[in-house]
Amino acid sequence: MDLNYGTEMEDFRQEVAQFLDENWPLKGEEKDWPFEKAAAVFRERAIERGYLYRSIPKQYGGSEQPPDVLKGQVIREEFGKRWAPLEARGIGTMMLVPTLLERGTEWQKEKFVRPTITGEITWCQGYSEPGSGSDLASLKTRGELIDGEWMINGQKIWTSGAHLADYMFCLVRTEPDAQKHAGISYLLIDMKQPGIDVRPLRMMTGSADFNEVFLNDVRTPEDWIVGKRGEGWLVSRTTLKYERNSIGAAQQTGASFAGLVKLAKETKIAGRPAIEDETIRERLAVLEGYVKAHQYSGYRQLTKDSKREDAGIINMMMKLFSTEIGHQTAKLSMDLIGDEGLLSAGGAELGQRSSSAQGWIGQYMYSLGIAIAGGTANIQRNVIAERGLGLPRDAAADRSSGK
Amino acid sequence: MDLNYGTEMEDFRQEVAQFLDENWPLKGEEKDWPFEKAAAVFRERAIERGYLYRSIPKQYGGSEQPPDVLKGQVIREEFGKRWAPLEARGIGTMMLVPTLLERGTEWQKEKFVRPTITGEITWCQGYSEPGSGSDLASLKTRGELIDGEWMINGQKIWTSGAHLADYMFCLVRTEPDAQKHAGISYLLIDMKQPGIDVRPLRMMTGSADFNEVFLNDVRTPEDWIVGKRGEGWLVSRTTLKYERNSIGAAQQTGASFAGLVKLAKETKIAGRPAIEDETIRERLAVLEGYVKAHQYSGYRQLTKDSKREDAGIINMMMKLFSTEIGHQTAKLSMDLIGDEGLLSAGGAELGQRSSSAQGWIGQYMYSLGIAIAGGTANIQRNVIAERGLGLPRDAAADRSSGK
Amino acid sequence: MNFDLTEEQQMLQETVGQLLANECPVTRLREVFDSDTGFDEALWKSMAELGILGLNVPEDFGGAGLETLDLAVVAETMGYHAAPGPFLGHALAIEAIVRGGSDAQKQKWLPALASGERVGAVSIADAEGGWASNQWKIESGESISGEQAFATGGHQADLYVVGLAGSRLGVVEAEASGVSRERVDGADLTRRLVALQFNQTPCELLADDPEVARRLHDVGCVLLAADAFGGSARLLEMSVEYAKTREQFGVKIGHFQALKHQLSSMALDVEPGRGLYWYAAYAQDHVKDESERIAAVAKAHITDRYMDVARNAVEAHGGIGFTWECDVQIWFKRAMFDRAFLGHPGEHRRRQAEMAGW
Amino acid sequence: MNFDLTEEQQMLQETVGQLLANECPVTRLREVFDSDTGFDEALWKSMAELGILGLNVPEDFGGAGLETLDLAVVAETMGYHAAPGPFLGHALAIEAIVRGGSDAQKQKWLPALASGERVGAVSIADAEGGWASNQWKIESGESISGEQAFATGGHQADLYVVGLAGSRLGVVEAEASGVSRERVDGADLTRRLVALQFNQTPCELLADDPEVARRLHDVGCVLLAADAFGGSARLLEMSVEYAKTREQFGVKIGHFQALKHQLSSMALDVEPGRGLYWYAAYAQDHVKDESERIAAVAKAHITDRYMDVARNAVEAHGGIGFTWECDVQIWFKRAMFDRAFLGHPGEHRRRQAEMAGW
Repeated sequence: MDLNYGTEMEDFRQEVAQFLDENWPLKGEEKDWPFEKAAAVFRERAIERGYLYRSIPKQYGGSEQPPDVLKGQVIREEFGKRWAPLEARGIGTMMLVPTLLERGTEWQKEKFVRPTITGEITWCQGYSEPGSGSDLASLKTRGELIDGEWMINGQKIWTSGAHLADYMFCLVRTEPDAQKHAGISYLLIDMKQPGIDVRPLRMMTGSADFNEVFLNDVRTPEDWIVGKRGEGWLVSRTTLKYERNSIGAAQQTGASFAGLVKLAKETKIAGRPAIEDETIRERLAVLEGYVKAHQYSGYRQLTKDSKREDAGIINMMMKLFSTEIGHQTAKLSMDLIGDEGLLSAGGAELGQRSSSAQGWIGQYMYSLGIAIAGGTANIQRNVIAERGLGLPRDAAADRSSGK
Repeated sequence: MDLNYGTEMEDFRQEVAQFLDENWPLKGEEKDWPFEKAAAVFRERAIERGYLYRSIPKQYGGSEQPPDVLKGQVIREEFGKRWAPLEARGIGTMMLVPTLLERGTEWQKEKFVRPTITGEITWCQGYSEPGSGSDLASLKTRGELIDGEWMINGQKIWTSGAHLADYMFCLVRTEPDAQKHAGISYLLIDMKQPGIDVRPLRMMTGSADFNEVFLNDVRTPEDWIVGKRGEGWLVSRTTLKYERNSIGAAQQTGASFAGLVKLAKETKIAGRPAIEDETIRERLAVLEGYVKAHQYSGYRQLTKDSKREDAGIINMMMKLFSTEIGHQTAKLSMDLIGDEGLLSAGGAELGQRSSSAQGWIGQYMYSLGIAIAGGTANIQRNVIAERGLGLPRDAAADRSSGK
Repeated sequence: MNFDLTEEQQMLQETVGQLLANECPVTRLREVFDSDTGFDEALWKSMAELGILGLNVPEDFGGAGLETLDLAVVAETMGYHAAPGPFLGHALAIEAIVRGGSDAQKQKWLPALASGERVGAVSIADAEGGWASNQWKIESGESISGEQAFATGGHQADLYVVGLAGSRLGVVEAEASGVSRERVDGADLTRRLVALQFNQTPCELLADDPEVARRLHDVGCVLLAADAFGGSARLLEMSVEYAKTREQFGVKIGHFQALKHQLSSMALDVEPGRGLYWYAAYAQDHVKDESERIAAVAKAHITDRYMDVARNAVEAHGGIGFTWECDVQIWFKRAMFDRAFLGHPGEHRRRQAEMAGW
Repeated sequence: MNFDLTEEQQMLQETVGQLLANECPVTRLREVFDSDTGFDEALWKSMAELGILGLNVPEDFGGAGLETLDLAVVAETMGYHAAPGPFLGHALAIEAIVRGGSDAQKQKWLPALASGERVGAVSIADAEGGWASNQWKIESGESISGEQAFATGGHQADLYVVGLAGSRLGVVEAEASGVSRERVDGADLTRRLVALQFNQTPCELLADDPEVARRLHDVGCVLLAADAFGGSARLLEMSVEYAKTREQFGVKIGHFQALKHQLSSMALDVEPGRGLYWYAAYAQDHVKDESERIAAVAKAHITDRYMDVARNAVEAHGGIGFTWECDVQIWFKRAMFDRAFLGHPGEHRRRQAEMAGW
């Protein structure tokens, strides 16, 4: 175990710092460019230097560096200090790109990876349907191959960013006669075409973070398929793994906990700062135990990943663990805001934090929403039990997978 | 709703008090009788007056009074004040007697009910077997009818009081060819015979509250069967209902909570009485919410019972609810005793309370044991979901019941 | 001893339930929920006709002269149906006037409140925080000035029972000079709140007796507990119903044991609260020694359980439970209201501990 | 950054695990558990031969000169196997002498401790309660008198590191005059405790530096956390194994989703503790600023989880889990020990809050 940055790393840090001094914010006539444009240019330069998209091959726009968790950390720290643009965090970068790199054809990688990671094009995900939440195998949206084009009809739900996205990667039933899982393909679709109807889906917080997408005779070329026909289920599972890791990031729980401590210092209980209340202190301390355990589990996971070793069962539990910490954080925040718990959730978009009471109310509600996105808690518990602990598979799940 | 005792009840209370003044403790030459003998005589007199065994017909030794929850309460209060013997609380009175009254033959009632309720004879219960805890239908102890006698071979477990009992009521597989549930009969067995081997089963607390009973060519007359051959499963379910109610009694949780408050007053945290610690106060208050809810649910249940109406789903949850309160009580007690949590469980027999740290440690361990006796928590949750909420039955349970 | 509702109480509950089922089914409820005022005038009139609005008004003043338990069983039903409108504050305003009003004051206000012609409300949340009567800061007098945070009744209230310094209560007409009210951006759109400002506003003081304020507070706690019980029972029903109809992996999700046990836990959070709120309500009129403390216990315990049940109901409904379109959100926000209004559970548990002499 | 055990540490863990699996399988463990002394001399000797008993003794004095993390990974393995004997107190006594002993003192005691020839122990629980060094009451000096409650090592200990007033530590030989020890009726029979009485007992004081006492306490917290992690991992394994073999209703109980989810929850209580105890151990030697606080966090959090896991393991085993014959009880009682020794979680959480400046 070694948590120190050695001198080599300090040299690297200097190098990154110097690059940033020279390149962000942009200088000269580029100085007044709008943020999006500036960020795109800056990212190109950072990629050239090997600072961003380090795991993506050069030919597709990445910087193709050997894995180095420590360098990654130094980059994030230095970029963070100066508010310099990091990698685009959209669902395209986080979920589609890894999938394409692993499963896509050559032309697909060349066409889609670079503009996705530069943020030039954006994606939305079309997995869930109203009738199939956790049970993707039962999805009903159909695709037929007609005259060298896929013709797609059906409905998707929980599609965040669908109203802005250029493309959708989605699961479609293309082999109606095959067994449930075996009949699904993974298709890419251009969202800017007739037949696509995006309707916002309003959440209990009042904001519309997701959409329903209706697909009516939507077309996409025959070769916009990732993997073979009927392999979509497998292809999508590569991606789900990435989603789990990204949502479960230990950093978020740490930041959220720090916010909670701040809230406890700012609010009062029975006339005294809440942070002085023994009950609150104890609850914070209990919660911090989980937060720390989460944080160091994240360290372990990163180290294992960087060594290309398997961290084991912890990989299956990080998301559920952070969901539960999120529940507890949200619950405690509601006790801290007291009377203001009467208010509505104000201005809390997903991922955005606010120290105001209404922001916490939003978080409180979102702590439920997050438990649901990307596989419910119960499914994750099944996975831990069956794949992690080796308990026998679920009878019902067996049935659906045709065993 | 009326929680007052009216004047009629106050008159009744006077009457009971006067009876007790005259009859307990015994007077004259009876004064020096040993407790057991004195209690037996006293109980007879109390039965004559209609104060004990009020729901049992006179012909079997009860006092056959119309149900009156209020009178029952007054009797318990007045007897309690003077430490006068109440109804014998053995498993015979609580489980066998109701079963016999509902399902027994005339001679069985006449032979067994009276001596059981006077405490002249004692019983143990032979349901569980090592291979079948919650799943009684899978039991293996066999009974064969040979020359007008049942010949019984097998093993029972969790048999409390087996080393003292005169008789056992037990479930035995008598119809080996029948479906699982249908092959079981409910037999009564004389424990004082060769072939019965009682071995104490030591608990994690160190004390032996239960036994294993080995049955080797044990005999019982043909007509010592309650209900018909193969009906034993049904017969035993009458009894299980009684067990649930008796274990779940709200009084116990109330008494236990009071003990906990006392403990919190007597122990110190960081140099101050624990009861002054805000964290402890909050935890006690939370727990008291459950205890009060339990208490008033008990009132409701008793009222419904006395009106012979069905209290509904609450009947299925009282035991689980009290188990969970017991867990919380035990857990809090462990935080109150602090360093003494290093000690062993001392002298805590089932149901016996002690205010010493070691007594609480015993309670802590027993709070686990109680969750298990008479149907595990998970089985109870199934019952609430399926019978209480009307959710579909369990696939596995269906299988075992032959559906 | 008879620990059960009377036949009259059971009938009362059924009648109110029938009214709400007929006149405010969920389709209608959603309209009111999304409306500007959160008020359904027709429903209010029907309640008035049924006599619900004057349940706790003495018969001499046009009401039914019933007790807190009667009020509470109605509140349970309101909670079950998430009935929109100013019922809670109305009932509490009446309670205060009945206990603290002079004969003239009673005559002036109670008949119009009992008939539902005028809507009563309470304003007892100090602007700087605090629901307890010793935290009220507006100086009492025939003319008052100051701010309060969470008054009930939205923009429908005609008169307010206002908490004043010294644990005093006064009645202020909504139309009186110097009253201004501002909408509060509340979560629960079935029970709208406003913030009030008084500027030399005429005020009629009620009796100088702290017991009146205490009673108002305790009955409020009981009614919130009753509402919470009813609401949580409804959420449980909705979740069970969903589990019986929704399919995943080719079977009804109610077949999954994990969900069954979650629903059992919800039931365990709901059902035992019934006796607790009954007793807390009963104690207000019959067990003086315990009334204040048991009201605190019931409010803390049952509203906490409601919130837990609401969270679990969202989870039991899967993703859809988190949407505005799913009815769960309406009750979820009522749970937030019941839990926070009159102070959150932690505060009541502190009082609970103090009153026990711990 | 490399947040993982080194190959040497992994090998150390495997070697110790192998030793315990061979020389103290559960059959043997039960004998020791039920024995009068709770001490297995052969096992102690084997540990000594392996060099485990002097892991934290500097090489100059016959030990391996390793760090707290090395000690902790061994403690994890001991916890996993519920290894009986005085290892914990022995390691802590060494830690104190290494940090606070003069050269002469080190020379006098460390080689014999490192070789296992003598058994070290700690006595730092004040008879009136309190593990923190500012709660120690026995007046320090070359001769000491007074009582202490929970000294480690049972009747095997040869010398005690004793906590004295003023956060001072001293070394007392078990054979010295005026020492009397009385068996404590402890729950955990794998680690026996005694109560000590000193009556003008000769005592060699260690350095007058409160950091020595702090270090002893913090390393103790870390080792208890590591033991708790290992023990809870074992209980999880036992419960999973039981679920895979036990049948009810005609199927292996591991098929029941409710039990699966309970076992998942246990796993969630266990696994994330690994990184936490690693970091807490690592911090003792490398992150001075955080070492005290993170030791408190790890001790409070992981021993609490251990106790939860132990309770759930009993439940997962059904009725049999509650018997003496079932192995679960051995770990259950170790969980009680780990949680209570050096102060229960509430105390450490109070320190955790204070040190954070909350």
